Amino acid sequence: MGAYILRRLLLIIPTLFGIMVINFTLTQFVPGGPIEQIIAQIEGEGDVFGAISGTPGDFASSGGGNDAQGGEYAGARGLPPEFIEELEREFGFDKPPVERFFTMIWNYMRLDFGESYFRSIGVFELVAEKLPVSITLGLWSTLIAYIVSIPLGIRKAVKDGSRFDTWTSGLIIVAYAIPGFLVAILLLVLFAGGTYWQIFPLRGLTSDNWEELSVIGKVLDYFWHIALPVFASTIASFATLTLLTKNSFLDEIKKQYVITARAKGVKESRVLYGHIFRNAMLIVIAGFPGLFIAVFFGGSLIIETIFSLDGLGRLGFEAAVARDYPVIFGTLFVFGLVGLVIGILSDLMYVLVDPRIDFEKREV
Amino acid sequence: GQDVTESHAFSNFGEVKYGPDMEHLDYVNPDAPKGGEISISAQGTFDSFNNYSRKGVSAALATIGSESLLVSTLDDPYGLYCFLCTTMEYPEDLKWVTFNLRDDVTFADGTPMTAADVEYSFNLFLEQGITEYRAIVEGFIEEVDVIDDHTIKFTFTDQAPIRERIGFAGGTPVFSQAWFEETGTRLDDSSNEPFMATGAYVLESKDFNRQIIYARNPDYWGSDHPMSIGRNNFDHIRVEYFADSQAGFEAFKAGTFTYRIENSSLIWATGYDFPALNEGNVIKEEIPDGTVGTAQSFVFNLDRETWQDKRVRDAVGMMFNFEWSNEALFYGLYDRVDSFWPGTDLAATGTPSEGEVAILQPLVDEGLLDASILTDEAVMPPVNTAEQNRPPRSVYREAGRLLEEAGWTVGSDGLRRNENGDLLSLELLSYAPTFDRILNPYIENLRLLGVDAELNRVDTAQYVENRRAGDFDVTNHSISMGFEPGIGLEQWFASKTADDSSRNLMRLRNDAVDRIIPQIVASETLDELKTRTHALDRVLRSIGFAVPQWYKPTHTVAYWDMFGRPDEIPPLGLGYLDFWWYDAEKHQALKDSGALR
Amino acid sequence: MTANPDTSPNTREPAQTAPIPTPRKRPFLSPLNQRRWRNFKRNRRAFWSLIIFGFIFGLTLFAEFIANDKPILVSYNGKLHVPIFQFYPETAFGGDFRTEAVYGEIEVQCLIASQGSELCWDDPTGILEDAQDGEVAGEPITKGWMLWPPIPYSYDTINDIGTAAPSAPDADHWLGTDDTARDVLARIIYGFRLSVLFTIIVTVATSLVGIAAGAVQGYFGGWLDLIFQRILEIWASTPSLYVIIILFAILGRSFWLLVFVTVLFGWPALVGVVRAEFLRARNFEYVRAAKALGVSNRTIMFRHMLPNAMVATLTMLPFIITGTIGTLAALDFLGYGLPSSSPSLGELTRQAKQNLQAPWLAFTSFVTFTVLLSLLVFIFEGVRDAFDPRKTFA
Amino acid sequence: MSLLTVKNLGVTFRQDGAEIPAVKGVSFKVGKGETVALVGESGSGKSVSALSTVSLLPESATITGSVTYDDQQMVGASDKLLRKVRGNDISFIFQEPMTSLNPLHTLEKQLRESIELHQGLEGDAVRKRIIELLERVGIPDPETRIKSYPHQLSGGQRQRVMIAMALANDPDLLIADEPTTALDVTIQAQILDLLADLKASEGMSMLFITHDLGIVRKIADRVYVMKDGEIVEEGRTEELFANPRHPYTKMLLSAQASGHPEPVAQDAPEIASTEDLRIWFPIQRGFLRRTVGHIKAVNAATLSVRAGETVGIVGESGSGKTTLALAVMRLISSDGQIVFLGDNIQGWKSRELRRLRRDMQIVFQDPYGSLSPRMTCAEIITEGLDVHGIPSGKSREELVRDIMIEVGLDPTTMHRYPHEFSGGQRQRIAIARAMILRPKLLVLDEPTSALDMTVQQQIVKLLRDLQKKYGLAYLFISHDLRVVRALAHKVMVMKSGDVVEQGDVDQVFDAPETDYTKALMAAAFDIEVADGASM
Ligand SMILES: Nc1ncnc2c1ncn2[C@@H]1O[C@H](COP(=O)(O)OP(=O)(O)OP(=O)(O)O)[C@@H](O)[C@H]1O
Ligand SMILES: Nc1ncnc2c1ncn2[C@@H]1O[C@H](COP(=O)(O)OP(=O)(O)OP(=O)(O)O)[C@@H](O)[C@H]1O
Ligand SMILES: [Mg+2]
Ligand SMILES: [Mg+2]
Repeated sequence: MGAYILRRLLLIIPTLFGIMVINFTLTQFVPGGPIEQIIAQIEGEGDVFGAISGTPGDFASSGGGNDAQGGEYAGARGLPPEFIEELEREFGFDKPPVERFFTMIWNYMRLDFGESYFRSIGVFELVAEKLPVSITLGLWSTLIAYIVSIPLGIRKAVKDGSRFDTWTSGLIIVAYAIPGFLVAILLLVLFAGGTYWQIFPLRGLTSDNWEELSVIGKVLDYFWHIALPVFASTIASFATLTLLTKNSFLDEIKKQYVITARAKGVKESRVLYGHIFRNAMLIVIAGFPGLFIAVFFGGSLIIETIFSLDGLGRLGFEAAVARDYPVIFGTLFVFGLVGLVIGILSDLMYVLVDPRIDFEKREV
Repeated sequence: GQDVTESHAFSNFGEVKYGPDMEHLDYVNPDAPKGGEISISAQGTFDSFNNYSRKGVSAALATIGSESLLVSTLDDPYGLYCFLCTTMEYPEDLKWVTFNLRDDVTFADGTPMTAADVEYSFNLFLEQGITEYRAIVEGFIEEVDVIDDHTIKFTFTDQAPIRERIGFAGGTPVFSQAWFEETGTRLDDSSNEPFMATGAYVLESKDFNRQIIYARNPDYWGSDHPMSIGRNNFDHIRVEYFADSQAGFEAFKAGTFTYRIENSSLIWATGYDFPALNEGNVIKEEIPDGTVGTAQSFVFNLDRETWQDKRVRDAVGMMFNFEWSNEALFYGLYDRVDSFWPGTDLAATGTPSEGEVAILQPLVDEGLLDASILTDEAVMPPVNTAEQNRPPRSVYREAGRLLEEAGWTVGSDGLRRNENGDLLSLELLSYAPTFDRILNPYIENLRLLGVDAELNRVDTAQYVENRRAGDFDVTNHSISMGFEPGIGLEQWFASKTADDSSRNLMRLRNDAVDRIIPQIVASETLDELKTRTHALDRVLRSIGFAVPQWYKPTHTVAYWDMFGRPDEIPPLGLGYLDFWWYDAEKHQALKDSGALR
Repeated sequence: MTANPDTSPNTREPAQTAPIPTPRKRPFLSPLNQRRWRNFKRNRRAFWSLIIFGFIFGLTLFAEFIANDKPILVSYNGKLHVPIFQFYPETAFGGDFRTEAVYGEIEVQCLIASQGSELCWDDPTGILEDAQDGEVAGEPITKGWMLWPPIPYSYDTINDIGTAAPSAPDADHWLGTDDTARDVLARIIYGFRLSVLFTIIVTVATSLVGIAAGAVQGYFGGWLDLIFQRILEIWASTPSLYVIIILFAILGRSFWLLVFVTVLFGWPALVGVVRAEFLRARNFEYVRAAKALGVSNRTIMFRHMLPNAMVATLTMLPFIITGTIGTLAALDFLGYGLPSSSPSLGELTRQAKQNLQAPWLAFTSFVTFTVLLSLLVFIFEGVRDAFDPRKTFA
Repeated sequence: MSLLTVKNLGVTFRQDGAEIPAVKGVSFKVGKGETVALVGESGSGKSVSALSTVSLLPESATITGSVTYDDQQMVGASDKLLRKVRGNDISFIFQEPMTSLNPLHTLEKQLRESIELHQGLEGDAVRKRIIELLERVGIPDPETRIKSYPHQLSGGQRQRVMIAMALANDPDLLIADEPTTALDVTIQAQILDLLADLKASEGMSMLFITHDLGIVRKIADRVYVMKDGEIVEEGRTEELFANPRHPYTKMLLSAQASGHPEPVAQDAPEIASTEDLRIWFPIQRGFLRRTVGHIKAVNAATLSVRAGETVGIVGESGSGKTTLALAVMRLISSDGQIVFLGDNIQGWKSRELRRLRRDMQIVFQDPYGSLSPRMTCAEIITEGLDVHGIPSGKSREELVRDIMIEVGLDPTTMHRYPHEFSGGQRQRIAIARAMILRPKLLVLDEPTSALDMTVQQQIVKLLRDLQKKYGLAYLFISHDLRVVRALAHKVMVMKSGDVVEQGDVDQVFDAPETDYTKALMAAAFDIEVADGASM
C-alpha cells in the first residue's frame, strides 16, 4: 500500500504536466484571444455575461447613461495596428508558444502563478477572494442535500413501493426538473423583489452593516442572506442522491448478513446505518473527499449571477470567455493539484470502507 | 506674426453659445435645492477606480470627481468653455494653445491646482495611458511648457488634426501630481480609490461588487462657478451593483435604488407594472434624446465578390422587416435608422441642396458617382409591412428581380445559384444571443428568397477575430457618428482603413467617399460642415453597404418620485446626476406612505 | 438404504410446479428475461411510464406530421403533392416564384384551391371562397385542397401574432409563442424529439464507453488502472468550453458535433462509479468461481460483475439522461449550443428566464422536463426491479 | 411447559407470480432446557421453519399458523417485541456462516455489537468477553484474530464466530442451523461440549438442525423428521433411532456413506501435482496497511493426484485446506510448483489458464457466495458449457435437466435465483456446475456438508460413478471422515498449514502416525462408538 501511495504521489507530476500541456495546446487553437477580448471591450461588445445576466442588447446603443464618464478616452479614435502589436508584446504573444509554455512551467515551479491579464491581482488572491461565496453555497447545499437525501433514501428503500415512496419520488423529481436558475429567479422575484413579498435580501452574503452586528446578529444575517441562493442550488440535488441511496440499500437490504444483524436483535436503524450503510454506500462514502473539493472549488455560475454573489463559478466562466489565460492556467494548476491529491485520498477511502479492496493487478 | 486670440471659449466654427459673462447654463435650475441622495444601479462587478487602464473593471462613475480644463455643455455640441481656466490663447493656425488657469482651483484634499499638475496629468496619459490612446495621440504634441504656476502652453505637431487640437489639450483630466507621487499610483494599473482630482464629488464609501457612495465635497472650489450653478445638486450619489439584470430591476422596484435608466425594450414595455409604479410612486418617462443616434446596421463584407454587386445587397436589404420587428419584437419603441446621423440635422434629406450638388458634381463628372445622385432623393430604407415578418409579395418580386439580374437564379431546390453553380450563401456573424430573436426572422425571410442564409453566433473573442479577418458575409455594426465629424471618418469609411480597421468593417473602398472626407475635415464653418456631411451621408447611403436597423430616439427612465428636474431637458444629455435635484418633500411623502423605507 | 435415491427429488411435490419448459420451441426471450419482463410489467408505474414515454416519443418521431407549416397533402389540378417530403416551387401551383411555395400565404392557398387562377393576385380571399363551389368566375376548375397537420406551424415558423412576442396562449397557439413569435407547442414537440434523440445517443455512447473503461480499470487494477486514471484526470481538467469553441469554429455548429463533444466529455462521469464497484466486486467469491470455470475476463465483467455493480449506474442513468438534456440546455443557455433556430428545450428555459412576464414559457419548459424526467426515473426503477433477483411482486 | 411452540406453521414463497409452499402445516415444540433436533431431507423446509419463528424470512414469504415463544405470539408480532426476543432470548446460528457475517465489520465489531446490545457491558470488559468467547469456540490466537475481517477467515473459523456470536448473550433458546458443518471433528466435539455445558449451567434450550445423525443421537432429547415441508415423524431420540416408523426415517437412518473406491489403475497418468506449495497471507495494519507479519496458511504442501484417483484432504479447521485447493486451481497466488497435465502452470497468464479450466474444476466451500446472485440456476450451470462448448447430441436444456436430476435437484426450479434455494440445494448447484464439464481434475471443498444422508449418498455414488466412467481425479476436502474413507484413495492430513501426514487411506485411518491424526481419528471414532449401535 505504501508503495502504491508513493507511486500515486509521484505520478502527480507527470499528470499535472499533462494537464498543463493539453490546456496550453488547446488555447493555441481557440479562436480569439485576450487581445480580441480587449478589442471587444473597447468596441463595447465585451460583455461576456450577456447571455446569462440578461443584458438585453437591443437598447444598448442608446447614448443615455454615461454622464460624467470618460467615454472619449478609450477607443474613441479607432484602433491603430500598432496598438495590437504592442498588446501582443505586453501579453508575450510575440514569443513562440513553446518558449511561453516553458516560461510558464518554470514560473509555476517557483509557485509564481502570474497575474490576470485584466486585473492586477494574483491568481491565488483572486481565488481566495471568491472562496467565501463558493464555500457558502457549496457547503450548505451539500450539507442539506446529504442530511435530507440519505435518510430519505433509506426510508424509501425500507418502504419500497409504498405510497410514501411514490410521493416522495414525485416530489424530488419535480424539484430536480425545475431548472435551477428558474427557481432562483422566481425566488428572487417572489421573495426579494419589489412586486410581491420583500422578505429576503437581493444579493450578497451579508448586510452592509455586518461589522456592527452582534455575533448572533451576524449569524442570523448570514443565514438570512444565503437562504434563497442555497435553496435554489440545493433543490435539484436531492433526487440523485436519494435515489442512489435507495437503490443501493435495496440491493443490500435482503442479504444474509442483514438477517444476521436482525437476528442479533439489533435496532432497525442500527441495522440500516450500522450494517447496510457501509456496504451499500461505498460510492457515496468514498466520494466524500471529492465532494469536499467540489464544495470548496465548485461554483454555480448562474445562481451566483442571479444573486450577485461573486464566486468561482463566475470567475471560471468569465476567465474562459475572456481568454484570461493566467487565471485559467493558474486555477487549473491549483485545482488540478488539489484534485489529484483528493483523488488519492478518495482511493484510500475505498480501502478504508471496504478492506477487501486493493489496487493490485489481478492476473491469477 | 499671427493674430492671437484670447477667449473664454472655443469652437471650431467660431460662434459659441455662452458668452464670458454668463450667469448660469440655460438648461439648469439655478435655484435647485442641494442635498439628498440619488441612487442608481450598475450591472456586473468592479474592482478598480481607474477608468483609464485596461487592468481591472472600473467602478461606475469612477471619473465623477475629475475635471478638465475645458468643458462642453449639453446644449451646444460645438463649444468648449474654459472651466479650470479663465481664458485660453491661441494663434490662427492653432499651432499652440496657452491656458490661463484659475487660481482658486483646489483638489479634493484642499491643495491648490497648478500648471504643474496639468502638465503632469497630461504626460501621465502619454506615458501610461492605454495603448490605443497613446498610439494615436503620441505624435500630436510637440511640447508642453509650464510658463508659470497658472499658465501652461501646449505646442502641437503638424500632424495633429487642426480641429481636434484644442479639445485634445484641454480635455485631459487634471490630477494631483503630489497625490500620485505620494501614493505611487499608476495610470496603467488598477486603483483602489479614485484619483485625486478637483471635482465636486469624492468617494465616500465602497463595498466591492456591491455598492459605491460618492459624496459632494462641501469645500468644492467651483460651487459658484457659472458653469456649476444649479448643478451637482445631490449630496450623495449611490451606485448599487447587481450581477443580474433581473435582480437589478427587482431591487429598483423594491426601492433599493431610486433612479433607473431602462435599457431593455422588453422590460420597458412589460416590466413596469408593479405596485409602486401603479400607485404613482415611481415615475416612468420617455425623454427625447437629441444626441446623434447610433446608425446600427447590418454591414456587408465588400471584400467578398458576391456582395460587391449593389443589386444583391439591395435585395438582401429588402428582406429585413423593420416594421414587423419593431412591432413584434420591440414593442414599437424604436425608430428606423435612415441616415448615418439619424435624428439630427446632419442627415441628408430629399434631393441634394445646391451646396451638396457643388460637392457631388465634380465626382459625378469624374465618373466616381452615378449622375442620379444629383437628382434622386436621399436613399431611404425600404418600408415593409408590420403585419407579418414575411415582406409582401411585391417586395419579394422586386428582390427576386434584382437577384435574377445579378445572375442569381433559383434552382430546382429553391436556392439561388450563379452560372458557375455557386450557391448564394450568406453567413450572418453575431456574438450576442439576445440578438437571435431579431436575426432569425430575417434569416427566414432570406431563405424564402432563395438565399442560403445562416446565423453564425460565436463568442466575443472569436467574433472579433472573425471580424478582423474579414471572415463573414454580413455582421452587425454600430456606426456611431458625432456632431462634429472629422478625421475619425477615415477610420469608418476611408479606403485606406479598409484593410484593418475595427470600424471600416465593410471594407469600404470608394473614391467618392475618400474625396469627400477631407473636405469635411477641412470645413471651417458650421454650414460647410453640415453641407459636406449631408453629401457624404447621401453618398454612403447610395452605396448601400449597410442594411440599417434601428435606434432609440428617447431616454427611457424610471425613478422614484423624489426628484426634480427642469422642464426642458437639453438635447445632448439627460443630466440626472448633473442638474436634477432632490425633492425632500416628495421623499418624505414616499416615506410616510410606507412606499420607501 | 432405499433402492433409488436418484428419483426421490423427482417424486417430490409433483403437482406443485408447472411442467418443465420444453426445449422444443425457443422463445424470443430467455426464461430469465421473460421473468424480468414479467417483473417489469408487474411494476405498474414503470410499465405505464414506458408506454407513455414510448407513445410520446413515437409521436414526436412524426413531428413533421403533427406540427408543420407545410400541409401533409396538397391536391392541385387533380394531382397529389406531398410538401413534407418534397420541394415544390410556387410555380408548380401556378404562382410566380420559383422558390418554395409558402403554403400558409393566402395567395398560395387561393392558387391551390382555384387551380392557379390568375385572379388570386387581386383578391385571394374572394377567389378562395369562390373556388369552393368548383368554379371560379364562372369557369369550372379542378378544385384543389390541402390537408394540414393539426398544428399548422413548424418549430421555426415565424408567426403573425398581431402583438409583441412572446404572446400568451390562445386558440391559435395553445402554449403561446416564444420571444421570436414561434409556436411553443410546435417547438416542444420538435424539441422533445431532438432532446430525447440527443440524449439517447449520448447516453448510450457515454455509458458504453464509461462503463467499459471503469470496468476494465476496476477489474484489472495495477498499472492499467494507474495510468488510465491519470489520463482521465488530465482529460477531466480540460476545459470543455474551449474544445467546443474550437470544434464549432472549425466544423460549424451542428447536432452531431454537439453529440460528439458531449460524449467526449461525458463518459468519465461513470468511470469512477463503475471502477469503484468493480474494485470491490472483483474480490467476491462468485467472481472467483467464474474464473475457476474458465470464463473469460470480458464475460466475468459483463455477466457476473456488471449486473451486480449496476445499482449506481442504473440509478444514475435517468439522471445522466436528463443531465444530458440539461447539458444541452446549459450550452444553449450560455450560447454554445445548437443554432438558436433549432427547437431546443434549453433555449426555451433561457427565454423563460429572460421573459418572466411570459410565465407560459417557464411553465411549459418545467412541465416538459418534469414529465420527461419522471417517466425516465420510473422506467429505470422498473428496470432495476426487474433485474433485482430478490424483488417479488404480489 | 414448552418454551417455543410452533403450531400448524405454513410458509409459502411468492416467486415470479406463483405461490410455492415450502412449509406445510408444521407443528413442533421445544421445552425449557430441552434439545430438539430437526432433521430431514435437504430442502424440506427446516431452515425456513426455523427462520419463521422470529420472522427472519424475506418479504416474499407468507407465514401462516402460530409460533409462540414464552406465551408470546411471534407471527405478526411487533418489531419491538421481535427485537427484544431476537439475539437476547433466541439466538441464531445460520446455516451458511460464510455469507452471514457482515463483510465489512471486524470480528470484534460483530461480536461487540451483540454483547453491548444485550448485556450493557462497555469498553475493555466487552473485549475480554469477546476473547473469552473466541477462545471457547476454539479460534486460535484470538487477540490478533479479533481485528480480522470475515474474508480473512476459513470457513470453519467463520462458523465458530457465528457460534460465538450466538452464545454471547447466553440465550434461552438457541436455534442452530447446521452449526458444525464446517468443523473438524475435534472442534466439533469441543463445540458440542460447550453447548452441553451451557445447557447444563444456564438451562439453555436448543433447536438443532443437522444432517449429522451422530450429533443428533449424542445431544438431542427429541427428534422431528421433516420431508417435503411436513413433519413426518417425531419422537424421543432413542425411541426414534431404535424404531423408526416412517419410511423416510428408515431410509435416512440407514443411509450411510459406505463402500470403497475403485482401485486406481497402475499406469494412471498423473493429473496434477504440487511441490512445496506455500501460501502466506500478509497481516496488514493501520491506515497505510503496512504488513506486520504473515498468516502462514500453507507451508510446503506437496501432493499428487492421478487419473481416477481421489486424494482426501482432512485436517483441523483453518489448517489451510481451502487455501491449498484454491492455490492448486491457480485462483490465489502461491509460491512453488503446480503441475497440471504435465505443465508447470505456476505463473501462467490467466488467458493461458483459461484453456485448462475445462479440465480443472472446483466446488467451493461457500456455495452461496460462489453463485452469481443475478443469474438463475440454469444459467449458472450452463455457463461452463458456453465457455467451453456444448457436447454435441443434447440441447443445453436437456443437459441441465440431466445434471440437476443427477445431483438430486428438481429441474423445474432451474429458473430460480440462488437465494431461492435451500443451503443443500445450493451446494448441489455448485456441484452440478462443476460436474457438467466432466473435468479431469475436480477439487471438492466440503461438497457434502449441507446434505442429508440420503442425498449425500447419492452424491458420493455419483462421484464414484463418474470417476469410474471418465477416470476423473478428485481432490476431496472434508471433515466428514466417513465420506473421505468411502471415496478417497489417499489422504493428506493438515494442521496449521503443514501437511502432517500423507498416505493411503487405510494406512492413515487405521494406523495414524502423528499425534494429531491420532487425535482426529479418536474424535471421529469416539462419535462413531457412540452411535455404533446402528452400524
Ligand atoms: N426465497 C425463496 N423463494 C422460493 N423458494 C424458497 C426460498 N427459500 C427457500 N425456498 C425453498 O423452500 C424449500 C425449503 O427450504 P429450506 O431452506 O428450509 O430447506 P432446508 O430444509 O433448510 O434444506 P437444507 O438442509 O438444504 O438447508 C426449498 O425447496 C427451497 O427451494
Ligand atoms: N484472505 C486471507 N487473509 C488472511 N488470512 C487468511 C485469508 N484466507 C484465509 N486465511 C487464513 O488462512 C488459514 C487457512 O485458511 P483456510 O480457509 O485454508 O482453512 P481451511 O483449512 O479451509 O479451514 P476450514 O476447514 O475451516 O474451512 C486460516 O487461518 C485463515 O484465517
Ligand atoms: Mg437449510
Ligand atoms: Mg475451508
